[in-house]
Amino acid sequence: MDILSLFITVPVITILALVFTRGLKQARIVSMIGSLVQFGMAINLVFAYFKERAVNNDIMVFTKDVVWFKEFNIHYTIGVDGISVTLLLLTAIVVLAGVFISWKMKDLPKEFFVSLIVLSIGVYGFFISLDLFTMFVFFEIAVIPMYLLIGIWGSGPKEYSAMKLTLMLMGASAILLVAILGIYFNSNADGGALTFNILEIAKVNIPFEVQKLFFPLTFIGFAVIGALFPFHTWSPDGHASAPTAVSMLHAGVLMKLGGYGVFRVAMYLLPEGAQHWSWFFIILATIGTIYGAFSAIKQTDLKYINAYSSVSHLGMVLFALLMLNKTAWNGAILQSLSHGFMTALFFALIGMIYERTHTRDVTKLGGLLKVIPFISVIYVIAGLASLGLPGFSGFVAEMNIFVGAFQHEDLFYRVATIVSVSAIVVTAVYILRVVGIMLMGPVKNEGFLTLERVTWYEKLGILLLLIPIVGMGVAPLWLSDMILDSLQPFIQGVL
Amino acid sequence: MERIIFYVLAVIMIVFAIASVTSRKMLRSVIYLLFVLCGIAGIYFLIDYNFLAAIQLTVYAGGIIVLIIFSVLLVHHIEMELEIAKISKQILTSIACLLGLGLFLTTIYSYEFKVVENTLTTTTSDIGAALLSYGAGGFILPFEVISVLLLAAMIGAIIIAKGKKLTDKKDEIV
Amino acid sequence: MIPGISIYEILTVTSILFFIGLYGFITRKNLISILISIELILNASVINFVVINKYLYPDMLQGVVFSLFIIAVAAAETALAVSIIIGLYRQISSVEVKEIETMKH
Amino acid sequence: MNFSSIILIPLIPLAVFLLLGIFNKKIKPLASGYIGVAGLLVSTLLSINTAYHYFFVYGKSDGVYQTFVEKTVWMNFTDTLAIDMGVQIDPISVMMLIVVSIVSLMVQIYSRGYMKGDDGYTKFFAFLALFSFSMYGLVLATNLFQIYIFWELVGVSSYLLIGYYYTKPSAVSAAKKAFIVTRFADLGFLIGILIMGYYTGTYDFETLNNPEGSAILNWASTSFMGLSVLTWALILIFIGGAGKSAMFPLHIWLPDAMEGPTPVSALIHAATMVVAGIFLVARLFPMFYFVEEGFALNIVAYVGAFSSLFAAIIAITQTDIKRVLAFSTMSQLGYMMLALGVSGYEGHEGLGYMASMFHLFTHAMFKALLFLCAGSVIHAVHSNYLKDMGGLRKYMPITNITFLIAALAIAGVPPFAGFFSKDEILVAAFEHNKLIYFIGIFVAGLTAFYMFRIYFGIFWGKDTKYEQKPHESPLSMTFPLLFLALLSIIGGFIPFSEFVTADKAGFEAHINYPLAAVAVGVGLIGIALAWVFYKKENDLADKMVNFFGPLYQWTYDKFYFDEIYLFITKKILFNRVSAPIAKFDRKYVDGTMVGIGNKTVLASEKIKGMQSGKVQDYAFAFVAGVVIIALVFIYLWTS
Repeated sequence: MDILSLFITVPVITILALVFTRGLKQARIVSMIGSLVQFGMAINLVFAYFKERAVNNDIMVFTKDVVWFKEFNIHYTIGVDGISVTLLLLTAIVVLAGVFISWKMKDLPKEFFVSLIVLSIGVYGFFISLDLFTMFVFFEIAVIPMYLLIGIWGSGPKEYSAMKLTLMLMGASAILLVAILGIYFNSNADGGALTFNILEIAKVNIPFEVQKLFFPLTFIGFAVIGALFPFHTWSPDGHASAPTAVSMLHAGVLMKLGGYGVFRVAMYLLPEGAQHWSWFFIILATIGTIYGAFSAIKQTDLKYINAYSSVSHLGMVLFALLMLNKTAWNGAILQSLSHGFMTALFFALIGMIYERTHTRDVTKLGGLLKVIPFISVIYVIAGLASLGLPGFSGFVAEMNIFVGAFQHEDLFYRVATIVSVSAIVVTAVYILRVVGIMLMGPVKNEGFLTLERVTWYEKLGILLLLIPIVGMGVAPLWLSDMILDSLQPFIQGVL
Repeated sequence: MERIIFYVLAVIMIVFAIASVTSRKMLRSVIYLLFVLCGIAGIYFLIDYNFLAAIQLTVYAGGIIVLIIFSVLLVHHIEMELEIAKISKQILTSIACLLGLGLFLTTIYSYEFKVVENTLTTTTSDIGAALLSYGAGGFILPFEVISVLLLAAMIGAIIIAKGKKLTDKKDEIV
Repeated sequence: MIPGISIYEILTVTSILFFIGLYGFITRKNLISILISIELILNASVINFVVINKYLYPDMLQGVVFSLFIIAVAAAETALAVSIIIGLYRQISSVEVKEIETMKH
Repeated sequence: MNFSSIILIPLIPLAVFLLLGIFNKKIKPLASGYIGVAGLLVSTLLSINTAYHYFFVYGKSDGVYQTFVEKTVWMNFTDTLAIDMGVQIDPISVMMLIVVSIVSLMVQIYSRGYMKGDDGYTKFFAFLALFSFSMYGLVLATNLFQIYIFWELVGVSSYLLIGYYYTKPSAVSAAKKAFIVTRFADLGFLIGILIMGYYTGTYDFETLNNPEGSAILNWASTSFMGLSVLTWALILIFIGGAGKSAMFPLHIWLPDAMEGPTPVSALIHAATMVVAGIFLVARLFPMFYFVEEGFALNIVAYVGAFSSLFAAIIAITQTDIKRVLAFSTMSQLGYMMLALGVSGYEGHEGLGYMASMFHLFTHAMFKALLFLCAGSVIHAVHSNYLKDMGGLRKYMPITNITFLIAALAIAGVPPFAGFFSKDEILVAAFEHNKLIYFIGIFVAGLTAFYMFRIYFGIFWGKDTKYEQKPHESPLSMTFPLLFLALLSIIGGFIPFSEFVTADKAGFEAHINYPLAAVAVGVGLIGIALAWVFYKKENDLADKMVNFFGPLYQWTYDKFYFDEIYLFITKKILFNRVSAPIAKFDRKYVDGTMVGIGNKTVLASEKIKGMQSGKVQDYAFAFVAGVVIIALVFIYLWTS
């Protein structure tokens, strides 16, 4: 078994083991062990990657290729570069943290953990696959369990939210499938066989007319899950209804599939299309950035605030990807990672607050800093990280995006950049508003005085997410250089 | 002579068939059907399949019609008027049927049938021999299958029609 | 062979009968009426069997034998249909199609 | 040249912060106070050591102070652009090290007494350490991005410290306001950095500031809307500086920031953080001076002058002593800005620059002293308002004396520190721009007046009856007062022009006696007026209030700037922008998506009728279908 396929097999084994468990205690232990192994593997992969990279100069390393459907030339092709390695690490950490946060899952724990891990299989598979079709299959595997997870374990109008989320993502998948087939059927433009293999398609000069047609489809297909304005509306409802761990995984990891897909497929395979269309999508992404931030100001539900904040932050990811240069792309990847950790942390904290106070309405909360100091302090830290304070990952990512975006000569791009930059002020407004209302001020409710302190497993989950945020923020060099190295071949393809 | 008889029979059949599917009285509808069936038996006589005609009369006119009449009497009041479909639906259906008929007829008339002139008479014994032989042109196997089928249908009909006691009704609905 | 009558005329008549039956099948709203329409359709086709046998292949018996089978099956079918109708009537006191629709839920 | 000791200067407070922050609950309050002070003491000694060695041992070569840089790459942007982390040693950074160290140390010592018994004692010292770390990082920064990073960090420390009493809603909103207003300014700063980085290809101060460097020489190569892009960048960077230094119209956060504990006000909002804006302009001074013949520098001068006047006028009417001091700070910051704005570059031309730095230095001392004294008073009477004070000289002799020294210093009375620095500012202004000079001299008078207004109001004036007899503060609080008072007296005699100049060469500065006499005269008039109005209880002040009527009310309400901002944020931004967007999102964007869903359901509801389960309908469809298909086929066949 090669090092990458283990990322699929270990969760599968975990699921099989879960089937034989009884009750919450066994289920969570098994899931924890499974995710821990996964986490260990992800860390090991980082080191293995560096070792391999030293001797191997291919675009992708650890590649493997198995045919699984010969007629259409569909392969199980896998391989990673620095970008996927970091995203795999992100996934492993968020899943592990998610398991800790769901330590007290009361209803149907076994089924819950199974769905959660199925979801993670989809994500892992997506990040390692190099075959468009396999990628698409994993994409679907990641999206479908979402419906169950929200529909069964959610709160509020969960059926509605689950339905909305699934339908919109399915709609996006439909568009995406068309796009993938479009790319597939033009993958023999230079002669040769039709193929789904990304690396091989990248060598082909797909005609401009085709690129022009399929780039928007690919972009939108992926960007819906990356919460592109105006296709973001599934996200607030979905997050609000989802149980904590699912929100974490969803916002933290699943939404990253969008940016990653755009980067790996839309930008890499259809570079001319990207250049042709970038102006249009930059407008959308810029609107999303500002619009999400402004929407967040007026929300009262914590999860809505965070969901809109995700729209804003991920708008920045797409924005950076569309800038088509290395620095901005580096920023986009960093922002994906940073937002993944941050938003997962946010949702974990919101979940904890909700569990204790039974409300997510900020206007009903107040003075939490006094009663649950640990959670509140971490919330402040997460907030500061989210508004791009130096020393945290958000700053590193945003600066890369802005500096990269500013490298564009064109005035239009400059203006878009400046508009996007101004989102950092609005972000500060809504973050500090929440911090001010919810954590500071007098304790609003007598009942809050007896709130339960943070537990060990919650602490563990929080720290797991906090450490990478601080680590990335304090010492970004190795990560950013690793990503920059991996970006080199891609940017050459585009320019 | 035969021509006239045929046309008379044809007219009878068509008229009563139409009456049968449009009549608003159930029982009348069944009786009109009886006429049609008899007309068909007449056709059989005309083309010299006497045995078949007899079967037609006994099984259809004698058996099936009686069966239907019984069921009508069981489930209907004699006076009850039948509900009729919406006019639009009637018209649409007629158009579709007429078009279909036109299609059939054009197909039939555009095809050259290789008619073999003959005056052969098929006797009952011929049919019997065909039914019971197992060589070429023999139908023993289907015959047996049909008989089993009839038996099964009979048993089924009895079981279904027998029904259950009314007290069990609730469970059935559930 | 009916002297003076071509196969076309007979087939025309049976086609007419067939479509009348079809019309009845679609438009009638009562189970028994539908049964009647089905009988019409069946009979129209039986005639075709017989006539084609007689006109085109007089020295064979397949058409006739099949007619016999059809009649037998029709009888069985009618018997079953009637018993179902009666059974239904016991349950819902009606044999109207629209009432039975509820069964599919 | 020993960089490792210099690098330790910021790292020690960071270590203290992490220690106190992470083991918040485990450390006894008393111990945390000692840890904080001890850590900072080490940093201070290292700073003094650095300063001594730099200025007197190795710093000078060929009569010019050299710049020493030690840095390492922190993050790469492109092949050429990167963020470096490092330390830069040159006259202003060393001077700032001294200022930050001394004031921080004094404030920490003072806080041990002032904050005694507070719940968040440990937290307080942790935040102070964080602030010291950030401020050290800021002054030692080698490039624009590093300064921006620490710039944000001091901003957040300021936020945390203003919101220290987080159960008090006014403190929370003040903290929020401070952060958001400065963040807004930082937006300008950041865009400025982006422009600067793109057009000059570097963020390094050394490269940028080199008068013969390509950045300065090629300023005219690209222009935007009639001005050089670099001018735009400098203006935007100045906006960042103006936000931090509370220049008009971004000053509104500073008075509110007084909600924080008084030692914090002394440290952050008087002596160190607020001068970051001045420091930034000084840092980029060659760029400001050379690019587009100092266009941006003129803006700096006028904004500084106006802010100075504006704040001084408001300060006269305020009744909260901390707010008076806050506006006074703003006014003095404006002074420093205008001094930078009227400065030249070489030799004696650079008097304004040197005066600005000098004033920064002396102001840090006496303004910190004023705040600490005010803190001592507040500590004694438990109120911020002048109406609750009076006649305190009997109870608090040390505070009285030290406050008087500080007030004389700020009023520019010789031989106190403020006299020297202020005098040189006025000389520089006089030589370059008469209008600004007159504003400056007028502000000097106002300063003397409002400062003595509160001095007399607190320590003289009416004899207020106190519920609890006020008492002098403990030694931990009076020691910093005395120490800073000493510095306020002797600070002026430092020959600053030898050390800190625009071209780093040093020159001889002389007191310009006629101008000094005018300035001192105006200051004395101000003091005298205050004496007349406030020394004894009388109704002169009330009469004046009535005389000015609405003008007084306007000034008292700070010209309604808070209200304007509130209107813009609450009414326009929140209600006219944000709320509609949120609603638009739910109603239209989401509505469209949901609408598509609903329409699909509706359509299926309609189509559902076709799949009725009615065999007859199916039969009809079947027949019709067969017929149509057949007809189509026949048609195709025949044609």
